[in-house]
Amino acid sequence: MSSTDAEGYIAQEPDYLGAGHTVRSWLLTTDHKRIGILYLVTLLFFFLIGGAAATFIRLELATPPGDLVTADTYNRLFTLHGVIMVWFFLVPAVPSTLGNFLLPLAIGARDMAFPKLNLLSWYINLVGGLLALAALLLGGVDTGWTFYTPYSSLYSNSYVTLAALGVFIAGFSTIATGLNFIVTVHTQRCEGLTWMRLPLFVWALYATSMVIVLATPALAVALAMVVMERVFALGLFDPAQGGDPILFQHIFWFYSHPAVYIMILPGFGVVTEVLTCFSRRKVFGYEAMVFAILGIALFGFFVWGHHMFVSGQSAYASLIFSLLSFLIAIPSAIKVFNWSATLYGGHITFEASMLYALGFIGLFTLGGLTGLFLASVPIDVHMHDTYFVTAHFHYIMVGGMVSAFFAGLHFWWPKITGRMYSELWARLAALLMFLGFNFTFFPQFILGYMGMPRRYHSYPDEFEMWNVLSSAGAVILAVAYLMPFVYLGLSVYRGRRAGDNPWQARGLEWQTASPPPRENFGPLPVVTREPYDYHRSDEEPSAREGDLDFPNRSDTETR
Amino acid sequence: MPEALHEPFHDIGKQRSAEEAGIWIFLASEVIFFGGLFLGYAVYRLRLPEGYGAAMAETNLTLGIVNTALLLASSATMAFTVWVGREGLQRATVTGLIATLALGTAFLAVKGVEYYEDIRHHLIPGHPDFPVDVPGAEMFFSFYWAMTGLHGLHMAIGLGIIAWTVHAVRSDRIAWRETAHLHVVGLYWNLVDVVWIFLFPLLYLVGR
Amino acid sequence: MNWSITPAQASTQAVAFDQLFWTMVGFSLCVVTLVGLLIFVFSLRFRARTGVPRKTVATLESRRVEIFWTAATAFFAIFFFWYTSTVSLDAVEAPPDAMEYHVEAKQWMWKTRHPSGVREINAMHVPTGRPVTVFLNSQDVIHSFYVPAFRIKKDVVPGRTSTVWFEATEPGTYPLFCTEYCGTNHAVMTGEVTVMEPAAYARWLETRAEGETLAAEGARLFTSAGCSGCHAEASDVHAPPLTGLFGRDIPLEDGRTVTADAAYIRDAILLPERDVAAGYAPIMPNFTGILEDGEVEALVAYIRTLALEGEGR
Amino acid sequence: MARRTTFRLAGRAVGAFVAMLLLAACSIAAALLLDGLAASVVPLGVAVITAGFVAIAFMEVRKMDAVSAIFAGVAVCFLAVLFGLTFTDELTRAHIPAGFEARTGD
Repeated sequence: MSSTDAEGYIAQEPDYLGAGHTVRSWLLTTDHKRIGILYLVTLLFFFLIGGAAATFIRLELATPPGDLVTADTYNRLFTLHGVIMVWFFLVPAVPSTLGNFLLPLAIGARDMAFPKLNLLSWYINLVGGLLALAALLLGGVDTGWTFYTPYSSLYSNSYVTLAALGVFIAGFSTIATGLNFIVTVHTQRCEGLTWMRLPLFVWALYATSMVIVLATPALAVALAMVVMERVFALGLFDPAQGGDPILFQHIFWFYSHPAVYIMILPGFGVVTEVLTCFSRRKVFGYEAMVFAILGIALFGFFVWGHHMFVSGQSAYASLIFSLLSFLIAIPSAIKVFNWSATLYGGHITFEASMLYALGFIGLFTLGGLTGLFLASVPIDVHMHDTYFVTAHFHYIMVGGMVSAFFAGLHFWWPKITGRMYSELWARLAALLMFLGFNFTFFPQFILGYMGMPRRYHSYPDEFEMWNVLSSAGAVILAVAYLMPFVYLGLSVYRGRRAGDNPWQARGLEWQTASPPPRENFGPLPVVTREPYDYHRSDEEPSAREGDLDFPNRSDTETR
Repeated sequence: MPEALHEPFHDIGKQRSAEEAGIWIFLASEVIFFGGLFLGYAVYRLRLPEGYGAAMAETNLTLGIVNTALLLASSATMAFTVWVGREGLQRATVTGLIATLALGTAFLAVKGVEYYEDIRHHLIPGHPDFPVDVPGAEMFFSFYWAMTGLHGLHMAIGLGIIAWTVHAVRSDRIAWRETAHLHVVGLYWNLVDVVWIFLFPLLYLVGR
Repeated sequence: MNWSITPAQASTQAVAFDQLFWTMVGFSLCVVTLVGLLIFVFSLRFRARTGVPRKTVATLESRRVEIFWTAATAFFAIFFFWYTSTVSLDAVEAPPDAMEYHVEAKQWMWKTRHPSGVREINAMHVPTGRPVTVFLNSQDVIHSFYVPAFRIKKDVVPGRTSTVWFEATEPGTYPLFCTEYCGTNHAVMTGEVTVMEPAAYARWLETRAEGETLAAEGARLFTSAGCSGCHAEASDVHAPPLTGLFGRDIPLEDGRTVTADAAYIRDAILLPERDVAAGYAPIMPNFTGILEDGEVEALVAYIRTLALEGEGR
Repeated sequence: MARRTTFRLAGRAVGAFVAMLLLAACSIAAALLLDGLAASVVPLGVAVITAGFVAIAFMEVRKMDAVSAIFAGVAVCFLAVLFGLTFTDELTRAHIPAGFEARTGD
């Protein structure tokens, strides 16, 4: 425990890592920073499992016949890949790790509003993950991550119930985290931190939480209905009893389309922080960025039907969903253009996290544009459920989101561990990831246009060439993903001390020690200036060295 | 007495409103959760009106009315608990909680009796002796079981929390006077009640 | 090794599709180039080491820039919605003279039936130059009927009939895929669609053993399933006569009136207690579980021909 | 003093309970006595009123702060979106029963 003296300064406090070394001190912690680390460990574990499944999938598809694994095994592999990656990696990736660690720091708070709930949500996530893993160890699930009825409810002989329960439970973990974030942002902002002074990372987490809280229950109820159909033989979607499998798709996508924004919105926030810091520039069009984030979060709820253009949904409904899907391109485009414009007139340096962020913009642009193809009804009719769709959402989820995750991880690594990693290796990994990613997934656009359906264990010979390329790219990508594990891992033991603010960034989280003390701040900061004040509004942006005499964003009066 | 103020708050009023905001956000997500079930019910009702009507005749209206009365009463006792809790009246609070607990348990007991009768009448979708031979009747009962089942699950969770709260208030294990604990439990319980207020006409009345 | 990047283009829809598709590819290339250039040029010019003078962007100026690209994006979004949806609106309804094919999907095969009654498995022969409507039914889970060369796809959802139509233009053999994941052998639930010139198609039909038409199969079932015991003209049992029934309005016992369309007749076979015709006792047995889906379909087709004969057509 | 407060609050709760019982009675009576559309609409309308009553009298929505109000409101709006767009599909869809051809082809 820390002791606070009369002036509010915390005397000689160990940082949060040194606040206790027992396993118990970690497993029963209510410190948001430690919970962030707990999440990081579990998420990386799931990322490795999901990645291993992806490797097997690409190996199998390197040749046209199904020769490496059986069809049943293949179906279980891609389901495993989807379920683990979506619900146990992508959805919680940035919010639960970086968000948990940084949100209170970025708003000048001592902790989340509900620290115990925060810890509880990690345990709930763990229980959900273990159930899903149990389903995998017992023999796997073969429904695909979408759990479409009636296959999942009446025909599949795999462990659907267990896996669905795992996802159901993990859903409550994300709801708890989202709820915690919202209340924290509302009640814990430090003095002077008005809404329009919030960093965009915080805005992004706030919007994400909103989507999490209001969309996840739809998934919960859809899965609960599938489980009830399987276990109690209630024919909720059973055509023999008059049930409609398309209704399941409506409820499922009411969650799962907003879920795409749950995954990508935090990435937007991370990239904004990184871009402004390394271009030493105020973010271009702060208000527009805020409204774009909120607009995407809101509109994300109105477009789910574009997943159902060929399902037998009515043509009128399809047109409405198509229009709404085209409209959501507007806020997304605003973000891309504003990021590009942020570079204008800056003092740009190319640290590893900046490379990841720039890569993110490129890949997200491509992913977003191909989204327009799928928003259009006649084009989607040909592209639906082909590799075009696979490529499209991997550009958003992997090219976009995972790049952003790595950008954030590298950006805040010195803050989290207090150590610097090898910049050279990090830049190399960033470049390799960008190349490997495009190598893997660009050929899949072509495969999709040629008509190769997804979830195929074997395929006709005419698709061979592009599949071979894609599999070759996957090898590069796998190496690129493993590299950070090595150099980041080594940095914890060997890295040089980072100092409080190695990037001379302006966020509040950089105004405390690295790693931060248990209480985050000595006296709580008081914000007197706009966010991203890398230069005064009437001043030219200045290079990094010149920043040092720049007045601090907050003064250090005692509250 | 336990400490009312928890990290990271410095102000009990702010902490209380944070707790209330938290439960309201959770209730908002519950609205969407039950909304999915209501959507399914509505879509099929529109498609299979005869089946729904014929099947509804098989539900036990008397027990439905009894349960509605029980749950409305429990909602009132819960609200009473919150009010007296705010005044700091320990005995009245415990009494209110126990009354809510008793009424809620009675609801589940009546529901159990109703389930027993339903099963005896083979009102189970897909059962070979399902008594109503109109398309859609089984779908109605699928939703009957799913909706009352999930509602019952929410009740059971609520009763568990209330039972713990009785103990905690009586032994002063929590700072129930200062924190929003009772209000939070009350809001959850009232939402469960609101869900039933819609379930009752949909499962027992409309189109009977 | 095959380096091609385009699928065969073998239907009228494929032509329209490719025009749309490549327009959007062109537009996307422009946007990617624009964003790429912005990032590349700014990164190069404003990298820390250069001595170029920095300047901040005035608020008014940046507002103008933002409004410009918001408006531009909005314009393109609406434009592409209009441009693509006019095509999809045109394609909703099949032409009325389309040939009727029936396709039954089950784990993991396609059973197709020609208008003439010829049946095939995992194969389908169609003539060029004539619109074809495919009626799709599933016996188990959701499948999806996908012919890349035609750029058409439709989910086959159990419990309802889906339709999709195309007009083939280029003779050749094209793959047919199932694109909705349907279980273990999803990847091998494939087939071939063979497009032939009308003359060649006619010759091909002749070489096939004369398949039973749907109505002929229905006529056979009418006897073998026992329907004729009550519904034949000469029967002693008091049951509604079926000649001329199809398409008429039938008064029901409870006072309502229904049209004897396909759905009604199907229900009358599978759920006879539901809508009993006025003046008849509810004695019709329930055929649920006795007749398969395809058989009910055949019976309804037969009853329809009875009506057409009754009108002297 | 405490006793008086208790009785006053108990009286308020009982009053509210009686009001809700009356509403429930109305909806039962409407469902059993009315015919056609009214037999469906009236009980559901009464349910909405009762739910509103619980929200105001017990859940004290009028004292709710802005965050809670926003989220409760947004949840109801999104529920409306879920229903609205799903029914847009449901009501404009061409329902062709399973296993059959729709039009005459000869």
